[in-house]
Amino acid sequence: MNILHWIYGVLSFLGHDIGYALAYIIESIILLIFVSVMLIFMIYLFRKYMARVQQRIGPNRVGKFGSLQLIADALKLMGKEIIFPKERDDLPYKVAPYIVFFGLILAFAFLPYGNLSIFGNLTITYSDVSIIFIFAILAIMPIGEVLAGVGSHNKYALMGALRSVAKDVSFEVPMMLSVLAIVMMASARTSTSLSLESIVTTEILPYGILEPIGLFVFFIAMIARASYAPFDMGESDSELVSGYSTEYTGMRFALFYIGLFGSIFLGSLLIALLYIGGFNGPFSSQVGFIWLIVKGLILVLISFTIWLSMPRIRIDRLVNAGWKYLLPISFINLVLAGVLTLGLGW
Amino acid sequence: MNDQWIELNIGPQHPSMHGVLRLKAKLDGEIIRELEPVIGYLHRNAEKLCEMGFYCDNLVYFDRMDYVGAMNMEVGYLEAAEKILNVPPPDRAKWIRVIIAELSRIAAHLVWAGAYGLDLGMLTPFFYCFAEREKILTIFTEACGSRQETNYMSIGGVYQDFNDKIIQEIKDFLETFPKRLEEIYNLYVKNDVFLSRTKGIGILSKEVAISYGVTGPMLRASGVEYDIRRAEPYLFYDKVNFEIPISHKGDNLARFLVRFEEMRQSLRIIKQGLEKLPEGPYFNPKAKKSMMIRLRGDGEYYARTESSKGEFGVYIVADGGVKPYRVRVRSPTFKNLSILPVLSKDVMLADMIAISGSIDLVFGEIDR
Amino acid sequence: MVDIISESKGKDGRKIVLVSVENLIPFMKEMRTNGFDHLSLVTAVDKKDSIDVVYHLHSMERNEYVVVKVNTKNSVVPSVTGIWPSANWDEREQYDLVGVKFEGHPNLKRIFLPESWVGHPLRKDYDLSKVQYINMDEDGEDYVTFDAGDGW
Amino acid sequence: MKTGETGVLTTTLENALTWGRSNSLWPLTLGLACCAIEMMAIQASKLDISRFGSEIFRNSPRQSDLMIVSGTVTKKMAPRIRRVYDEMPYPKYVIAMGVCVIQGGPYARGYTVVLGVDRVVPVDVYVPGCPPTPEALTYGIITLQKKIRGETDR
Repeated sequence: MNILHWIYGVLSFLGHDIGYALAYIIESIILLIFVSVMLIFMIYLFRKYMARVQQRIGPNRVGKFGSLQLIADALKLMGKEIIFPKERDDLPYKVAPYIVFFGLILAFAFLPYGNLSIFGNLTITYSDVSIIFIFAILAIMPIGEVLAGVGSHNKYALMGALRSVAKDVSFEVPMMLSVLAIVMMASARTSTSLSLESIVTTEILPYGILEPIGLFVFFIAMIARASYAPFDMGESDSELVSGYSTEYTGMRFALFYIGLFGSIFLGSLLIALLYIGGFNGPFSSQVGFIWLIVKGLILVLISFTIWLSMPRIRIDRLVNAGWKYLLPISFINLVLAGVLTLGLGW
Repeated sequence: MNDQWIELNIGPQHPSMHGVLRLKAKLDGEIIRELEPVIGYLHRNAEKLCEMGFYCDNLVYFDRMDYVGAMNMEVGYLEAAEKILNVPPPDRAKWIRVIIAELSRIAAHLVWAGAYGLDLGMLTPFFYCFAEREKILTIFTEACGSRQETNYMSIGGVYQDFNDKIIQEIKDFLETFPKRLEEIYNLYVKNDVFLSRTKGIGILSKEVAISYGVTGPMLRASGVEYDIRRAEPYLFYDKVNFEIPISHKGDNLARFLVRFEEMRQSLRIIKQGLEKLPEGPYFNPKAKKSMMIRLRGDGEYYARTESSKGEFGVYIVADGGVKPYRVRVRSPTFKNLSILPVLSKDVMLADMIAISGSIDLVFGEIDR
Repeated sequence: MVDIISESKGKDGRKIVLVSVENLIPFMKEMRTNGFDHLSLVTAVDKKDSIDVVYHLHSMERNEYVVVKVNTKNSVVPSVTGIWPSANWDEREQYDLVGVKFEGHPNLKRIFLPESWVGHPLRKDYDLSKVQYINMDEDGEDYVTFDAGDGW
Repeated sequence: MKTGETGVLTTTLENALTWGRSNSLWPLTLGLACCAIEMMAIQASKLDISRFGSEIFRNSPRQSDLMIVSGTVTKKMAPRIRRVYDEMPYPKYVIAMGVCVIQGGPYARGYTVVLGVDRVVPVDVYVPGCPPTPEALTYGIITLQKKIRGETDR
């Protein structure tokens, strides 16, 4: 029983084909709404948390406790004039923000969300190879950033794009290697070890306890992917004004802004799923979804704390850290995972 | 000049240019090959306007030079102007000036520390620094009614006497601030990423520093124990005990540490100043408000004081009139900035930002 | 030993040495070797019929001060940038504001005002009522105009 | 409030947009001189401007709505201010902070000072003071919000 069937159950009077088609559409819309609401909540949380850390109050005039602040921001951004730079590369400039945004939303579609009371399993799309899907989709977002940087014909944007490419390339390999270790360990217990869902459901102990090194590497790689301090290379606001998004106005800029927070949330959910047990927990057959979100939000708060307290690392040191330290560490992690799997039979 | 180099124009509107510095940079990838600072975007003609105003009026232009540590500028101008006009301030006014100038120095260093964090991408310490600065500004407001450009001192004394409330406020500040200062200090120096951005970056050697006329915390961070408060004492700086922090490293971190140590020493000076504050008049009766514009001066005087940025010199040439004939300001940041093209040759763009931040640029003073 | 014209003591208790324009460079070189490693300030003072250029020299080690003055009628003075790099920007500033030409300066351009600014503002005969305006062309270079409609 | 032919929907939409605009004024980081430090102080802990939705100081003019001209405008800087203003997308607002920006202030007799930034860009709200206290600037921002919403103080 999952949410697709549940919706179909409501729509079954329409017949099999139309019912399922409509159910799929409704499911996608629910996903979109869920992601948007979560992101708006996250940005609000970030503002409030940042204010708290910085001995301020944060938004509190618009709506109760400033809860409508993000709505006001969104409305304002919608109403802004859209400026196209004269010497832009038209197509890349225009599609780049959408690539970032839809890459993000697509990735959310493949996550397993666990159970929630009568709705059953909330997972949107099932796939036996969902891990490969997710990491393939994660590689789409940087393309949008690069297109934005190159397309806007601005030197700051170009340098931001170059920095973010260098960053992404150097952290991709350690990230994949640490995921590989998990897949290896999961393959001892399940035949579909590339499916995120079965990796989580068949685990005995959370993989973060078995592989603390893997958790560390993956966490750092996710910070780099989400691109916040100390790895906010693409934006580097005190050096490159606003990085690849320098020339963007209005809603297109908002898509980048959402993309930043979206990838923090996505990264936190991925870490929660892969390393700290995801939707597993007491009563997980009823409230697994809640567990996942709670774990995710705790990780989000940890990410915010790191963001607010770290200066930006220099680009050459960052690339060094990726290739010289994280890569060997993740190899060690891989070997350890092999030993644990084969030798001890975990 | 290589074809592959990118010409990048940084500023005048740029987040980490501390105002209106413009840099013409030639970049080889991320590495800066050539750098040319362009200044003058805040040239407000202070020197010309000083020639047009009475001695007592000119203080406003000095307030607005180093606008983060305005009291030190006032001390610098009055050191010269009072000697030219022969109206020495009484002892109480001198001690008040010492206390206020040191408070102002702390405020200036706090602004620098916060802004330096922002330059490196560190968001939070800025707010802590500004929260502490607010407390100093509250004291200033109590003393003279203004926060930043105070115009507190005047020829022959100070505008208003210290009352018990101000002294109590300063005492409270002295009690609470050291703990907060250590907190802010730890936020920076216990952060590995901060250390990696500052340690060994922008090394300035002693000889180069002296030959380029670099002064203040930048010079002391390069290993020269030179502080005008000690070398050529003005006010009552020869009657207080304090140490001159120096470092031999000469890098960004050394400049950072020197400035923080200076804040601690300033606290010591304030404490001693409060103890030694004598009773008596707070202004020279020769410089009563009605008399002020009739004061005439002659001769020439070059007064050097230690502002929060370095050696602040005011050179006044007088011709016997009620207005100065020529006023020339030696602004420390102007000289300190001229070292930037030397320091940032063949460094990464990110390091250049870190170096220019560590110079402590204030444009009111550079462009005047 | 270079000839000096006169020696006196200023109000601030510092030795003032007046030298001629021709003797400036040899004298300054001598001072540099005597340990005056810090050029604190270069000032040009417009005396209406002539211009005084005042150098405040300082020795970091001995903490000594010497004020060197030259008087020039045609506002040309040799540059001391080769002796103290710190004079570079100072001389540019004095060239900009007072109009002293420092011969042998590596990069004698205006530092505060745009290159095409007319006159030197700190001269006593500078006419403040003649307002000049600045505007920026497409390449980001400034130009000066007397037309209030063109610039700001 | 406009009613009539435009219809209820457009009026509501317009009201919503106005409400959004007035409550989310993102200032541009354009610090010119002394007032810039006081402009930074409104971000800081004591007078937290983020309460009114002006939290994010954007560095890029493309993403900001409000230009706080903080500090003396010189003739050399004026064309740059104009260019930055032109780079901002509509609707955009300008606050002139401090007397130097309003009419030249203590530097009005100088030879390179622009006598008021309103000669360069249109100004919505003037905040006098030298420098204005952060409270005054906050009041200026609230006044601007009222102006956007069409409310009047009088």
